[in-house]
Amino acid sequence: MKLIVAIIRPDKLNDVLKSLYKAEVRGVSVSHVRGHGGETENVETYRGTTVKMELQEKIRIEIGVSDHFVDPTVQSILSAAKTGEVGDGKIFVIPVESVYRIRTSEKDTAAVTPVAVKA
Amino acid sequence: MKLIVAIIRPDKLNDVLKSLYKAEVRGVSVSHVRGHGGETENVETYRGTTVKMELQEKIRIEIGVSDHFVDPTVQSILSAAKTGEVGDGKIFVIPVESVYRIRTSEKDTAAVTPVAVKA
Amino acid sequence: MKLIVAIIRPDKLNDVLKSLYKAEVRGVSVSHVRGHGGETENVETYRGTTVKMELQEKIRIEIGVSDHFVDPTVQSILSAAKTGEVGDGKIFVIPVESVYRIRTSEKDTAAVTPVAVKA
Amino acid sequence: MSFDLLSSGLSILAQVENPPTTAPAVVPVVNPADTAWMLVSTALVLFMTPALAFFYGGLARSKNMLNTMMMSFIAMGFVGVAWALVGYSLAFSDGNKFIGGLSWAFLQTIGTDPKVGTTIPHVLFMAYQATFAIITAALISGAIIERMRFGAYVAFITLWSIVVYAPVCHWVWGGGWAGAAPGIGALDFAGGTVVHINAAAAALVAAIVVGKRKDFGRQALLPHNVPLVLLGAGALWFGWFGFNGGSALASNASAATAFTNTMLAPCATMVAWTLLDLLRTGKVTGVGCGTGIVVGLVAITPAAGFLSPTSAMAVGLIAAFPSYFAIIIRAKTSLDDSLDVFAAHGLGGITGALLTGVFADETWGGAGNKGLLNGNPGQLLIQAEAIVGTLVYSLVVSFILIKIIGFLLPLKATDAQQGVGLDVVDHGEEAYSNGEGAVLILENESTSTPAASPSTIGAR
Amino acid sequence: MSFDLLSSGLSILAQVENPPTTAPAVVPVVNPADTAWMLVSTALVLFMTPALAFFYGGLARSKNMLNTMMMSFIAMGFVGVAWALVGYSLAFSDGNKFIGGLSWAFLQTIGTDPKVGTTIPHVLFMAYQATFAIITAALISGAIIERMRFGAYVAFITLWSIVVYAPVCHWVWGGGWAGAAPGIGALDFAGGTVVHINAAAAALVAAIVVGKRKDFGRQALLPHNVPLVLLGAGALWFGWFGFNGGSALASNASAATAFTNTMLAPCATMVAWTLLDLLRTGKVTGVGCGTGIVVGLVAITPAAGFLSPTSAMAVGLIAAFPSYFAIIIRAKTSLDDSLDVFAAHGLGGITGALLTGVFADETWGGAGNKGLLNGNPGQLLIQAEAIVGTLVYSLVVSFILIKIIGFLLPLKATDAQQGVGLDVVDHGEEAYSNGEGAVLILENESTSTPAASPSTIGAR
Amino acid sequence: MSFDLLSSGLSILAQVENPPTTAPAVVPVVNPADTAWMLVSTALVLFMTPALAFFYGGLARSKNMLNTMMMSFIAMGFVGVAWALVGYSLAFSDGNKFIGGLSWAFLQTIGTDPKVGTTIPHVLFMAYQATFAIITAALISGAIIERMRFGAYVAFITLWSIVVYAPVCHWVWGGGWAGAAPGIGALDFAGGTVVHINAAAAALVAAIVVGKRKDFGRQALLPHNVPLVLLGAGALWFGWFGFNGGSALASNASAATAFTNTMLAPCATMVAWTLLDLLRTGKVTGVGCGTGIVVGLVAITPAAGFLSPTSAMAVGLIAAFPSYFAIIIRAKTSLDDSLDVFAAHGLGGITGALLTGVFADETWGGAGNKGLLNGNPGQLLIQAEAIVGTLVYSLVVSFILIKIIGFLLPLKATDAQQGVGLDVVDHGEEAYSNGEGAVLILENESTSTPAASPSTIGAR
Ligand SMILES: Nc1ncnc2c1ncn2[C@@H]1O[C@H](COP(=O)(O)OP(=O)(O)O)[C@@H](O)[C@H]1O
Ligand SMILES: Nc1ncnc2c1ncn2[C@@H]1O[C@H](COP(=O)(O)OP(=O)(O)O)[C@@H](O)[C@H]1O
Ligand SMILES: Nc1ncnc2c1ncn2[C@@H]1O[C@H](COP(=O)(O)OP(=O)(O)O)[C@@H](O)[C@H]1O
Repeated sequence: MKLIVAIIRPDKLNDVLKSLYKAEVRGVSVSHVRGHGGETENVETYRGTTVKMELQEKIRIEIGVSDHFVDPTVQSILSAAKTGEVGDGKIFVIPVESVYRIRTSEKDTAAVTPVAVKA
Repeated sequence: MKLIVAIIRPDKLNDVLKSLYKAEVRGVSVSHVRGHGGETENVETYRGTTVKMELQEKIRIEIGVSDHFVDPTVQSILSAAKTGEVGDGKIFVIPVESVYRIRTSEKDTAAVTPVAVKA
Repeated sequence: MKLIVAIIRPDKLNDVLKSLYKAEVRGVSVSHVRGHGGETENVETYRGTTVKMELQEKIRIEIGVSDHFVDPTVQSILSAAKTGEVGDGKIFVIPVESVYRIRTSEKDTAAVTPVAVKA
Repeated sequence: MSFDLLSSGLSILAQVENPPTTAPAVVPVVNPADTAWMLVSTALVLFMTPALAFFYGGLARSKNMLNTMMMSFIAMGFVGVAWALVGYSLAFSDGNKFIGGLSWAFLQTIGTDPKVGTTIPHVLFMAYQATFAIITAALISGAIIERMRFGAYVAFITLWSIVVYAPVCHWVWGGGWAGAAPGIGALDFAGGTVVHINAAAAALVAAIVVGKRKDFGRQALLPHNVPLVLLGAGALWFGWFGFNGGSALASNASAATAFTNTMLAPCATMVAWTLLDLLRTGKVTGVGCGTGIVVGLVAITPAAGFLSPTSAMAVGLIAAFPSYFAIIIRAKTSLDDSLDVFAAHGLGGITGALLTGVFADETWGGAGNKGLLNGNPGQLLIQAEAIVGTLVYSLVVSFILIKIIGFLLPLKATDAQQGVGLDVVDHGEEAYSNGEGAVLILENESTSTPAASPSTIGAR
Repeated sequence: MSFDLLSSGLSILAQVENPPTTAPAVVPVVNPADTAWMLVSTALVLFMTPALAFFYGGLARSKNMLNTMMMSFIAMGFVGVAWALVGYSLAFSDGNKFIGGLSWAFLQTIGTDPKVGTTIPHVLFMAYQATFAIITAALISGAIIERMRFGAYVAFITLWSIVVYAPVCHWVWGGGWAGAAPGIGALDFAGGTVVHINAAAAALVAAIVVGKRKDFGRQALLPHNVPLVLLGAGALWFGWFGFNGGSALASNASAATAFTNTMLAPCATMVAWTLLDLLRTGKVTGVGCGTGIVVGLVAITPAAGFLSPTSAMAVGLIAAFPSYFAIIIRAKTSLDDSLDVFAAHGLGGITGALLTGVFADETWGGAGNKGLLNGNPGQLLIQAEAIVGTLVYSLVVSFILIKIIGFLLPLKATDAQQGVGLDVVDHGEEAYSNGEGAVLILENESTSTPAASPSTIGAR
Repeated sequence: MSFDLLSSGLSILAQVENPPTTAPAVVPVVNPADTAWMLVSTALVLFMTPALAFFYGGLARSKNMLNTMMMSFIAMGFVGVAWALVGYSLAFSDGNKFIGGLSWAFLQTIGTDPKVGTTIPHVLFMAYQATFAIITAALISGAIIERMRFGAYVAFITLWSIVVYAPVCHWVWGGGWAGAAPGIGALDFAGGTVVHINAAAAALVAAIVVGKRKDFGRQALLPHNVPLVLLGAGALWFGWFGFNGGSALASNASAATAFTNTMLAPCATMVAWTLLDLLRTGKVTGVGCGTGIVVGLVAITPAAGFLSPTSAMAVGLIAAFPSYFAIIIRAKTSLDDSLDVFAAHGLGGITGALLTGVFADETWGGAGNKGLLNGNPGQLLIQAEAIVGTLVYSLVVSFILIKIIGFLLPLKATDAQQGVGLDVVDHGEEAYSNGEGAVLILENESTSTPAASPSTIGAR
């Protein structure tokens, strides 16, 4: 089991979600972050004060996957999130000891396999 | 040392906090995420545009615990956050190499033990 | 490769960023969390309802670093984020299996080394 | 306007309405200055409904923000149209002592000649009254936000404006029993009874029949945006100058009195509320400040043109107490009158209506309009009768109405729907969105995700 | 105001403007009541521009919020000044049938005596007209938000207000061909043609020439703050009472009629829109409610003082349909008229202008002003001519103007700039900020981060 | 209103106030049209205080949003009541050249007959003046937000309105030394000196005595919500039409002039400010646009009824410069006048007051009111005297007052309290909350968390 954490551009979120969907990755959690890397900074001016915004809007995606899914997931993020300009972001792959599905208390691999929905 | 990351329903946050409190877990950090799993999607309409909201509001809880606390913590989340409907969320248990308490620079187990407060 | 996750006071963010910059740490991602630890709670009153705010505003910083950078990074956070009052926060050091730079698909150490920017 | 038009200073024109001494010589003519003020007043009162949307919306949780706001806005559509079609006629055309007729239905025969007893075009008087009907209906929503289904709500307030508001309005201002006899009727300058007590009674009934929110009493339900609450309170105050000042139906001394009192009474309420807050919790709250303003405005409404500015400050000051403590006590009961419509508008209106019977002063309010302190203790009883009459009628008929609607339409959102929030459930929208994870659905596209069908949670 | 001043009820004074029967005896004098109403109306119409900023801004994405709002606000500066310097003279001073002269440029000779044909000070009339020029220019912005560069936009609307708005205004209200002959001219009470159709045509041209947003049609572009959209709609309605009610230029029966119709028409539109929403998607949307209000207001604008309140409700009801469906269809095309300026203001204005020719009624609108239903089918044709004339002129001249500006200034933000958002790119600010990661730059400090130079993305 | 009532065009009625030629025959009577306009103006000016709450609140950080807004709102309560009880009497009743008496304290003898020298009911005049006292006091808050304790602030502005505002108001408008002699007094149409310079001086003192914020100069303190700043600026402009237009105290040519100038001057300021922004930073900022509007409004305030619209545009244009550069320079000093009250209202007011002495024109402002450009260079000196007098008095007395309050109440929040934010510390609320982690406290419940006692941070 691994947890994949990706920092991407906000613009690219929908592309990444689509790409993940194609790679049959179903469970993701998404949040806002502001990041600093090698990007240039915006200069903003508020009345007399000039400021340099060191942090840029980014999106953080967190995906728990079983081991054989790591590579397809990483690849699909890499391909969908890339623009080639500085600021595209990073992906971290983190080891996970165990995963639980809260609804059923299932553990580990069973917990990350998607279930059919009865709408 | 482990880091427990749980994705739960926003409705359930207060119940989970209460349950964690009973389990004597004191330190938690909470943030907003939007998640996609097996849930059905909301359809929204803005003027001529119909959209499917693939992401649902969720809450992410992060708890650093010493090893023997892992199980009680997971159990108390599982019990408090469960509704039995699709969308209840996941818990990830992640290994941690070291923990520091910023206030005292204490390390590891000492860092996650709560301290009495002098109000 | 490690992922350093720090929870700090919002007031201290700019100091920490400056300190990280001095330690030559370039890549960071920052987000909002609300935390509960040993701090006292605020009591708030809305019309007839009195509530205790158990969660305080905090900032979560996430930094992917190569192994020899772990210590300087932790130290620079510890020094910049400390006030000595309850509520200063925690630092977690988490093992990372691999890191990718999305822009170039570079992997691991190459991925966390900053690149020069051509403005 | 007053129960007794003679008193509002329009002595010459009011004679037209005064049966014994019909004045044959007075040719009714539109007065431009009065018209200018009433045009403005009408705009101001209409603006109170968006203002209420903010006041209420800011107090709701963000997932119910739009729903709460729409409950006010939709009143402008449905109640506005219902008023033009039948409500106005039922309230103001000739009829019996309890209800008007249908001779003015669909605005027949209503033109630009002055409405009898006024110096402004009849259409403008009708429009001015429409804004009252709209805001009164919208007030009710505060009691049932975050769980009443939108369809049932719209049906309820639209019908309510016809079967409850129009008759009560007729009793008092349209020639009915409560305001018929000049000098001996109840005093209600701008609608303490017709508007506030009436709406509050309906709100109480609705809160009880619909029932409480799933989280009520279990979780802290905090206002999601207090600045919008203050925006709403400020804009309500602004609009209320049209509500009370315009009720003189002319640009005259009575309007100036009502206006000044509408300014000073809430000032005094705010001071009292603030000090109560400070004594009780050590802090002066913003929500309390906004609430205090509204309570002061409600309390001065029936009294506005009948008393001196100093008395108005006394009314504002006194009115803080019942509402302040009622709000605290209510929160500890199981009555989920979510935004305290009864405590603010009901108790505020009752306090104001009674104090009108205490402080009314002929010097300010015109001949015959005097209260306890000016040697007319009987007025207090008359005021109480009007209050009780309105309360009873509104409670009973509102109850019957909402029960009937409950048979036809779902009244209350399920717990799951409340969990999602009524913005998505009833409106298919989010108040605040950044478009993340929103996927465009093109017409002839097969859905591309595991969810085979659109959400059933949000379905009607 | 109307194409035909005689009709607006100012019979005595209007004679001054009527060439054949010049009334020698009438000494023009300022009427205080009319002045009071026009002072208020002018303030109300100016307030519509900030209101529009909210309506439009709430519909944008948060990274373009300030830019969208500034597009409205800046019109108050640049168009306001341009109007005072030359626009007003070109529109209202004596000239030929197509454009006025420069005798009133720089406000020469304009004083506090009544403007000929009115009872209000000339300066006030000029100020009232200025607010129309400002809001008309600002309306255009809805079509090109989130990608048009600010500099080009400001140049465009400022020049547009002189070369398109002023002449069209002259045709209709300033003595030009479209409104010259009383009784046989087109009816446009408050600017359905001059303001709404005119602005919508320019908006269409701008949307096409500037081109669509990079994400248009690929991503869901959701409103970031619907409560602000409703705030804007409510405030626009409030201001519109000055727009339509004030167009009577006096505090009289015509103003009362226009006012009442301005209240009832959007009520009916809201009901119709709501029911359409309900039938189509099962939900009543907040954005739809706000849009419906605006469409109803647009549609009643040309008609406001010419028909009965019942007809006004009919106009409001009917006007919902074309705009409602046009918005749905437009979203499926590749035309990125981002906030549907053409569907709302263009179609709403056309519907209203045509229906004015159907419902106009002498009883309400004054002698000679009657439409199809009152036995004057020819009026419909006259209305159509005015619509087509305005459309053609505005389309052609707006096109030439924006093309010229496109040679001199960048019209459109690059994809990268659109990605960052125009708030940062064009204004160097964020609408909502918490200051995190913002580092003060002191004057003589060497930059302390790897980025050697300030962002080039945001550079002009 | 003007220093010299004769000049404002009320020639007949003003004679009543003119000692040498008392006009025995004029029976004072309420004029309905003037009353209508003054009712509206009073509502508009009261609305400026909520508007200011948004303007200031949007510029603050979110953790101090409510506190900043409450500093404006609370003025409506405390200053409003203080004004009715004693302030009005001290300002306007007969007294000596420096202060009025107490004969009108508690509003004794103030009724609905016209105030001498006007045609509006005396109560309405009092209410109109109350709105000036309120907004003037609220303006001060901009200098000390985010650190002054709320209790001390309320005490300060309430007492300040009595010991500073009321006397200065008396000097100028109440029969005191500065406005006593017609034709030779200083010209201040709507309060450039009394309101803006006066408040700015107090703000400067408060900023210095209270001291700077803990983060000032170390961190970037960014506006948390610029759209609300623009909302505030738009609403202030709207309200300012009542402030300046209403200062004619009648619906006449003078009101129309003041109104038109209040529209055109900020247009010009906005253009100038925008171009300055563009030249300096390459971008046109939203905060700058809002600030420019306010500066233009401040500058035209003393001049509004005394000069031509073209001159008004010149005043607006010129006034941009001192304020623009003062704001930039101030930010580099250690003076934490947080929202630049002195740069905007002080310098704007001084520029406007001086330029009134340059541009005043008898054609527009009435006989005797002329400035440098119309051959009366001496007026400039008179203007300067009034400015200096007000500045000195306000600086000195404000200083003494705040020092006294500093002995009795904590003036400044501690660094820890500033870190938490004054919303929680002083009001026990958050402006924006989603209720997460909020636990209901029921009355007789023992606290269930490690924190044994309620927060001491927030304690008084
Ligand atoms: N070492 C890191 N740890 C955490 N987040 C990082 C790290 N490096 C980059 N990021 C995130 O990725 C974003 C883009 O990084 P940047 O270094 O500018 O891009 P690139 O990888 O193209 O050089 C940053 O804004 C930040 O949010
Ligand atoms: N593999 C995953 N990685 C990260 N987050 C996930 C993952 N699976 C689910 N989640 C989170 O949990 C939420 C609920 O998941 P879902 O699969 O719908 O529920 P269930 O576990 O009941 O089937 C999602 O909205 C998402 O936020
Ligand atoms: N075990 C933990 N897991 C996750 N977050 C924690 C943990 N302990 C503390 N935190 C975070 O750190 C913040 C400060 O912690 P607290 O225990 O009050 O401070 P201290 O370390 O000074 O005793 C909390 O508000 C919370 O956000």
